[in-house]
Amino acid sequence: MTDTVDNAKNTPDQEQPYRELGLKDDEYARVREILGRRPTDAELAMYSVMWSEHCSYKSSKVHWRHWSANTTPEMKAKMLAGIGENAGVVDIGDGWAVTFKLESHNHPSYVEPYQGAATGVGGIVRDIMAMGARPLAVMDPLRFGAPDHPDTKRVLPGIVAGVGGYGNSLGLPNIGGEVVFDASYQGNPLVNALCVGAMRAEDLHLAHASGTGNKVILFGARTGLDGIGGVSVLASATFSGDEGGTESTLDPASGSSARKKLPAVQVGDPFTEKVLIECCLELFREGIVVGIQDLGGAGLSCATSELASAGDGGMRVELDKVPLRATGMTPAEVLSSESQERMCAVVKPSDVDAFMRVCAKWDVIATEIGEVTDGDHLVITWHGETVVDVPPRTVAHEGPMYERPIARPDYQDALVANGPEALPRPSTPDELRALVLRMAASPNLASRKWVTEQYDRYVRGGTVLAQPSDSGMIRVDEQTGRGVALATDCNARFVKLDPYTGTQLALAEAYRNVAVSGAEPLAVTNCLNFGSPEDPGVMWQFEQAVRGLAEGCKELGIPVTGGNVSFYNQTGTTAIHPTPVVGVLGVIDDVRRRIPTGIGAEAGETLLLLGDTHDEFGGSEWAHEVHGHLGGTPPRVDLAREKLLGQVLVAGSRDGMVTAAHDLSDGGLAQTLVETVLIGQTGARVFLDPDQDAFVQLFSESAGRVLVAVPRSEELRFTEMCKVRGLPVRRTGVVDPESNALEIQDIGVIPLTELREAWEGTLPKLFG
Amino acid sequence: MARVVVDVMPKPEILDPQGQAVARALPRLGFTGVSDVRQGKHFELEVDDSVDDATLDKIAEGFLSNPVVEDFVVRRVQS
Amino acid sequence: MARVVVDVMPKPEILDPQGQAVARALPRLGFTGVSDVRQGKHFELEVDDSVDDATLDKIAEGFLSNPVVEDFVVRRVQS
Amino acid sequence: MRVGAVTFPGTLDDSDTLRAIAASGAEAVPLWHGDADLKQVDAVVLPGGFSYGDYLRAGAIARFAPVMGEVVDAARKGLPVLGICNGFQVLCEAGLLPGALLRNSELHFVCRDQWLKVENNTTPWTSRYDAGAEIIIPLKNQDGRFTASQSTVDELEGEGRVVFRYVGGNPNGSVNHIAGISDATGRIVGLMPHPEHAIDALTGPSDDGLGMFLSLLDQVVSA
Ligand SMILES: Nc1ncnc2c1ncn2[C@@H]1O[C@H](COP(=O)(O)OP(=O)(O)O)[C@@H](O)[C@H]1O
Ligand SMILES: [Mg+2]
Repeated sequence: MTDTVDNAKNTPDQEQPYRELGLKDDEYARVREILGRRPTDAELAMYSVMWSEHCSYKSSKVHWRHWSANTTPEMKAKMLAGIGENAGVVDIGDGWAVTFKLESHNHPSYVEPYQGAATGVGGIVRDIMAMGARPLAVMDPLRFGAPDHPDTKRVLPGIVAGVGGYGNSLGLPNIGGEVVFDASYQGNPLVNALCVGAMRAEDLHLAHASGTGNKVILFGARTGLDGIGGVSVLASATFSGDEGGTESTLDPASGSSARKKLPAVQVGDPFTEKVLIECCLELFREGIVVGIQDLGGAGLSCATSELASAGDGGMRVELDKVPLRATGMTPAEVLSSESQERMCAVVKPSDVDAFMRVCAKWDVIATEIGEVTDGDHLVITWHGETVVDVPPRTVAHEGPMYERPIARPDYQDALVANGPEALPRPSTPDELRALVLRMAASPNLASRKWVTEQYDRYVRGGTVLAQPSDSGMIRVDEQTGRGVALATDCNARFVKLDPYTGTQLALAEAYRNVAVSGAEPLAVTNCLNFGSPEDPGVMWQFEQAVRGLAEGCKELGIPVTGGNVSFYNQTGTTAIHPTPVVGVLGVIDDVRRRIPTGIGAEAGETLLLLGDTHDEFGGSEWAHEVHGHLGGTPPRVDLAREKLLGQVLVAGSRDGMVTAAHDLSDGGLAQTLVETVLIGQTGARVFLDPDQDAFVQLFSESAGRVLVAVPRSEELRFTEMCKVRGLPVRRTGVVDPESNALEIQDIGVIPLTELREAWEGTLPKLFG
Repeated sequence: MARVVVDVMPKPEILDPQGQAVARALPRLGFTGVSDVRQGKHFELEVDDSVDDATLDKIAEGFLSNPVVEDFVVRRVQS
Repeated sequence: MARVVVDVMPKPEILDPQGQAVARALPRLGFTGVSDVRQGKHFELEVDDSVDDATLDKIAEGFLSNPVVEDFVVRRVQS
Repeated sequence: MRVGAVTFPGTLDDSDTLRAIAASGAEAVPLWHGDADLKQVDAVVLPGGFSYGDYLRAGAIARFAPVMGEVVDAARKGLPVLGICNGFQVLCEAGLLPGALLRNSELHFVCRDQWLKVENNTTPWTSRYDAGAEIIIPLKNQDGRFTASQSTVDELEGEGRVVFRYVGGNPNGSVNHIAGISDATGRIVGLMPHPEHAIDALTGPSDDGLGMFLSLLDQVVSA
């Protein structure tokens, strides 16, 4: 029997399985207080899923004050939409608005790597569509356990195939990402996905359902039982890697044990999403969409309550009209289903026919399921009986908020005290030469080609830079050549050693990666992957990270436009390294002026090293790879220096003074040189500074450094510009195509073939 | 030697976009009367007589299928 | 209503890298005694009783399989 | 001259193909899978992508689209047709080209800049290339392994109908490194790599792909 509102009124004392659904005693009491009665099964399903950590941000929200406190009016001015929308939107000029966002799909990807990663991509793409934008490209920052661990061999190929399988079928180029290995992600890989889209600024469609009498239309795939309870897995406090596959919802409504065995996985159908994209874009062009919302985590519970509360507040939905794929689904199941490839739109009655025609053209199922009302309640009926009657804001926005206890972990002092100073260092030329090769072949620094070859980077014809460049760059306007560049970064070891500085280093690196392409950094998104918020040590890391990022952005003058939080990334009680992935978006007014990462075949060009090198090895790739060591303090961060570097590079690109640029990060100068010569397929001769230790020069990971190639004719002008602006610059080598080798003076010559074998051999050997 | 067949199918409650694509195409090709299609994988293994049913089940469950989203059936067809 | 099964397999002379990948992986997972694996597709159709065998053959041959590289078998499993 | 590019549900490279056609100087005409109408074009391109998700077999469902009836009729009467990637698969499924394209031997999607040798420069799609020219254009697919019976392969080789061949390694296990073939008249050509992604070195590895669209112009002028 269906649990109706009348029934709930008549049976106030009926026991409800709210704890199994993840609600705490006081949260359940609060729901009863809001409603003035017990919730129906369907209402309970809605509140529990919408008040989950994943949907309500209940542990993280209190820290958002750092964003607002650090966003100046100047930074705000560039934002057309910010935190709180489906995705942030920035004005990039020429009448173009660009929207971008990062999101996590970590736990589902552990349970079912292919589908978890695939639906992660699908979800973030729909977020971008919900802004009214055409999706342009995707990126995929990934993190895995130890490279040789059997579980990594299980999850990595599936995740990569899933990202590719979905994104490639959608026709969205993959323009970058990350692949990082660290034992801390064993049993808890991180799958973050970014999508960027563009629209004319005047076409910005925000999700809202205003206008009494307007129709609510659900379109896209049918609703089925798959993924029910997916949201509780996403953010479940009790997630256990070992039994993740059988985790499922305890559905209050069905009470049937058969339902309890449903896998909490969603299966993606990229073909349906592809036609859904084209259908949405045609609907936007026709101007017949008042409001639009994607269906992601929490499915219709989320879409209806968010649409209604963002509008005037009233909405009536006939839930039995939802096209179903399974038989015998209950209202609670229909509301919490996470079936993929669905969208919900609000449409004027006079436009409904036109809306349906567009959907029919694309063979997209579309169904009118309700309308906007002038009340302030969301009322949902099931075959004529009312099963939900709630103030929508209390579902969507007025969930619980916690000020979780914060404490610097006890181990932190010991971690910081255990610096890398005592680790044995190589000193002879032979040792250093061998180390260059060993580091180039190390799993974290080796070529990502085995992964990125599985991704289409060409589709849509607008990709100007993609892997293995420092940033991905997409042309937005074919006439003017205006485009955007994007990079995502995070060295979680740095964050572990010092969450505040480490997060600023992630920001600095992403900023630098965008700047070296010649684009001007403009805005920031993030995906904050952490352990359990109920662990005060984790919350300390979290708070430090948010504050570090917010204050760093203020110093750089670029706003945080949105992001995502993923908590409970841990195996047992062991949390992952705190991993706040930072994405930076930059704008370039003509993509023809992009700066490539690899050096060209122009003999005699000069290699210049910009920035200062210090003896900084805490959290470095060398300490990790060679000594399995993590301790000390991360490199210093100097955001004023990063900004200066950015200005110099943008100026260098404008004036055509720079022919290649590659930043220094993981693995230091040695790795930057390796990549510069291999990507450019051109040899170089390098001379180190005789006054500084060769090992430090080659492998330190000091921030704020970039290697650039300049034509000899521009060398003086460029060097002068750096000097005038106070940026240290050192002549450090020449391009030498004849040699077909990387020669580091006083250390040795490494033929490009030998170097390439080392760099490109590793991932195929591990996963091929 | 025995020929063993393993059929792997998406679980009934799991979305099967492949089967749906076929089902939707059939009427357009003029074939009516097919109300549902599901698409899975079909494996044919040549197996030593020493391999027992428990081992075959393990192969099918742990390797040929993905128990999170798929069911399987093992059949010996000849020996 | 009848349940009809169609199995589609790569022709014997056609290279089947998917089957081979499975065959090569099995010994590494500790399963010995499987000498050959071929992988194909398995379709399950819910079919109206009005649909005759000739029509089913047409669906299988003209649509579910590609006769250039694949063979097929149609079976009615229940009615 | 008017050159059409067909959009099937799930086609991805239609806009790139239209851009490439326009870049060659021809008029680019979008064609819709559901319309049995070729809009008086002088040639047709079937672009790449995943029509109907490629869920059954690459190209298997698209070949039954209403527009394909027109394409098949017109092609039999001599209309030049180029199938790129998924379009090549559709042409094979439709029987306009022999053979089939199967899962890559490495079993996963491959996207790379691929060197090709132009083996036949007498087709309407290749006349701008020198015989034996080597060009680099993107390859990106999951099902690109060209397969055909030995007699078919012998026939293709013997009649000069292997139009493009992979050089510098076989990316997908294709028989005889075959990347593209033609029908007996040479007017219908299919290839796996994507010339439409190589029309400008800014967004592709080269502009070597433009030659295929430019070749067509010569064809009609001389016809
Ligand atoms: N999962 C991935 N998907 C797409 N591109 C990737 C992925 N992982 C790495 N890449 C690309 O490989 C290149 C090298 O990555 P990385 O070393 O992390 O760059 P950086 O050090 O400049 O941040 C970059 O172009 C990056 O975008
Ligand atoms: Mg970089």
